[in-house]
Amino acid sequence: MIPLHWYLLVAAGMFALGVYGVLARRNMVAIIMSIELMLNAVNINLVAFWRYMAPENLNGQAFAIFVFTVAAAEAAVGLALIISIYRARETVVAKEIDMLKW
Amino acid sequence: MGDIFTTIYNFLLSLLIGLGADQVVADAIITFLAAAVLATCVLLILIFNIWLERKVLGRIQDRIGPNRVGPYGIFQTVADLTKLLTKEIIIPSGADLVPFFLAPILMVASVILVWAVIPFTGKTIGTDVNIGVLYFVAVSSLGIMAVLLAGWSSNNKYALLGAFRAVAMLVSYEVPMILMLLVPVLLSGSMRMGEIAAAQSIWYVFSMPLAAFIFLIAMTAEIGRSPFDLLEAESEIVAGYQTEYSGFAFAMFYAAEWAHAFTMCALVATLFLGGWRGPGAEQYPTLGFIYLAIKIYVVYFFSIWSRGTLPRIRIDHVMSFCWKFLIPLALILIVLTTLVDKIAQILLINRFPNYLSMATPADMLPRAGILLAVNLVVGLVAIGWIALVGRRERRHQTAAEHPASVEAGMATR
Amino acid sequence: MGEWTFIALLFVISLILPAVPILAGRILGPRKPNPLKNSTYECGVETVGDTWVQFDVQYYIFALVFLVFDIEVVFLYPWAVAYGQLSLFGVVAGIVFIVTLAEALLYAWRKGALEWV
Amino acid sequence: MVITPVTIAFFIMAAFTLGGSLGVVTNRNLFHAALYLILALFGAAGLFVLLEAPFLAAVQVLIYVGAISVLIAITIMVTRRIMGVESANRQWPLSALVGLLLAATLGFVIMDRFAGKFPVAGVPDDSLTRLGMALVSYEGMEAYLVPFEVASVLLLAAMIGAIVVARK
Repeated sequence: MIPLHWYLLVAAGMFALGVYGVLARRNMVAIIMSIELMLNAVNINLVAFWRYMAPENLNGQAFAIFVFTVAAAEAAVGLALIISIYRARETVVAKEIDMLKW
Repeated sequence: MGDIFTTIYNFLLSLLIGLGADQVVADAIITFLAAAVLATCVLLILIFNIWLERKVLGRIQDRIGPNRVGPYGIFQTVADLTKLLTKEIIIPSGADLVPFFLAPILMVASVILVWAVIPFTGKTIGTDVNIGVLYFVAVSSLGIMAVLLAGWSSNNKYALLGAFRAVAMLVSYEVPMILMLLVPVLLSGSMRMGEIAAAQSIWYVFSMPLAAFIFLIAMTAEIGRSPFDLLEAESEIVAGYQTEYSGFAFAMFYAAEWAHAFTMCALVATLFLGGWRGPGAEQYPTLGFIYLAIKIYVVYFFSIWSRGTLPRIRIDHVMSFCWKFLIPLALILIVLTTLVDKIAQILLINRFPNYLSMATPADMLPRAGILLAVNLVVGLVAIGWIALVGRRERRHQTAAEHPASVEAGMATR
Repeated sequence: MGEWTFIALLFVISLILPAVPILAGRILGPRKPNPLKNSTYECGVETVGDTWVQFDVQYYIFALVFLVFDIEVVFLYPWAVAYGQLSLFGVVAGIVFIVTLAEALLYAWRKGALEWV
Repeated sequence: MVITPVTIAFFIMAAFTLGGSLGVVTNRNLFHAALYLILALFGAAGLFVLLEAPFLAAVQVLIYVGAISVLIAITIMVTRRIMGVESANRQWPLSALVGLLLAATLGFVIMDRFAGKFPVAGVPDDSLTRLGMALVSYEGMEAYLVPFEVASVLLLAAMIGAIVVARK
């Protein structure tokens, strides 16, 4: 069997990489992808804790499904915003969209 | 009474243990062999299927079909394969190599993987995972991925356009398909393919004919056959996402397409036509395998028939047919079925204590009757609705094109 | 877990199986590339412009509606599995869920977002 | 440590997940980054299978590989002029430092508190049925009726919002 901390370490690594991506990438699509990574790392944690701490309880799985839902909604709206901004300003570089209104 | 697969398994197991392997290793070897044989068979049967399809298509179109290579032209596919093997695999300039070759491979893999959950007999199934139906949906999304990869890595406008068009159509028709996959799950209370097949004392096509029909339409679109063969509408987008593929890389797309069609027919046979079930299949499981094969080929024949008969539909019609007709219809069907069935269950459970039981046809009869009634009502209303909408649209079109004819009373009817 | 061994093995095999003939085709087949042959196909004329033609947002809308229905189905499958044991209230709760998302479809329809351009 | 098929599978999936994540945040070609994202999410699905949550694994593949990656691909297409732009901004060394510090902190906490824990019990067979029941029940320990209906409203809102924003 695999000990719990292996899963947690993988999830932590994925989360840290996601944080780096959000901070370091210029392209907004790449930033959204990094956010997806972070949400997924959280999901791995949820499921790992569910399996190792309380498998007879459903809450871990149910929470994971709701995280999926929120992640999907976030991606849908976020990407739509990117498309909208691209059409208005011809750019997808996060740094160039800093005027709060146009 | 074991079936033929169990017999083979036991024979191999005793053989391997006789050779000195221990139980775990022998099991692992047999699992590997089974997977290899299954995957190979899925591809090998194509040689027959392609010949069959060309022969039937030929007859439908008043031709003879392949008749040169071997008796009745049965080795035509082998000859074609040999030819393709000697062709150059051209890599277009600017292509993205890894995705370019990953695409056909993934395409084939996404089809072969589905066969892991198809029950061949009452006892033999690759693996009866508890999420069987959802597994199929997940695996088929790999196919969509492959289309995107192919279109993107080819560095060709037509490939890219064709890929995105294909993806838009595939994802659209995936919605009614997964909604209708819900029906066998609802009725059998399980996502295991084995249990779904076993639960069909009365085939679901009889209790839910409309659901089976919607699934059949969505399936035809998913495998890209006419009337939904826009994925390869030569006149519009050259060869779609396959434009830049040649030689065996192309052959793999070709094989995947055919295997996909066959696999979907197997799925229809399992989910709606009772799979391996038939008279005597419980006692003699090997018989179940034969029943399954017959059912698959019946569905396959219908698929070929529609391909040989129906003309291609325009892309905007294809999309609005899906979103404005099939999906609302599927949603209404699910809502009404679940509601009526649950109310009937509450009202009738005293008179028919076996209302939910699936053991014998007699047990299933009251429920199947109610579901059939719901299906027929919904189906008739849907036909009336689409006829009405179609007539109104035709009148609009005629009015726009020939304003005078409307006044003269010459509009459509 | 044991049931997934088969799927893992099948996955590996189903990747190898098509990869081998493609590789064989690369090795056995002729290989005489020239710039004209390798240029991208455009009905016989020379390639014009960039491959990355501008795409319409319509594709995005279809994928978006698909995503929403995908998630709906994720919720509906456990509900369907439990359907036999549910009370009428449970069934109605599921139907309310479906109807809410049908509203989403209706909205897209009324806004003309489902029209192919 | 004993090497068993399960640990080998874990290492392969973990390699997919972490390697894919690294590709997402470092690759200059956005299309390749998206492919790495799919690889990472596929690896996570494999981890879910190893954690005996095959339902979540299927959902992961279905939603991410089947739908979100298509959305991302289309967005990249629509905003295509950015292909080949440098990927990192000027604060990337600082970001890397933050990421490393975060990883180190998390790793320390994990090794301190959760090292070497093993499952206390098996997964019940009927967990899917119970999940379905829980989604529509409003009392007891496992009552997710309100989140379930709110999820549908969230999806409705997200879709309307996205359509309005994207079509403007």
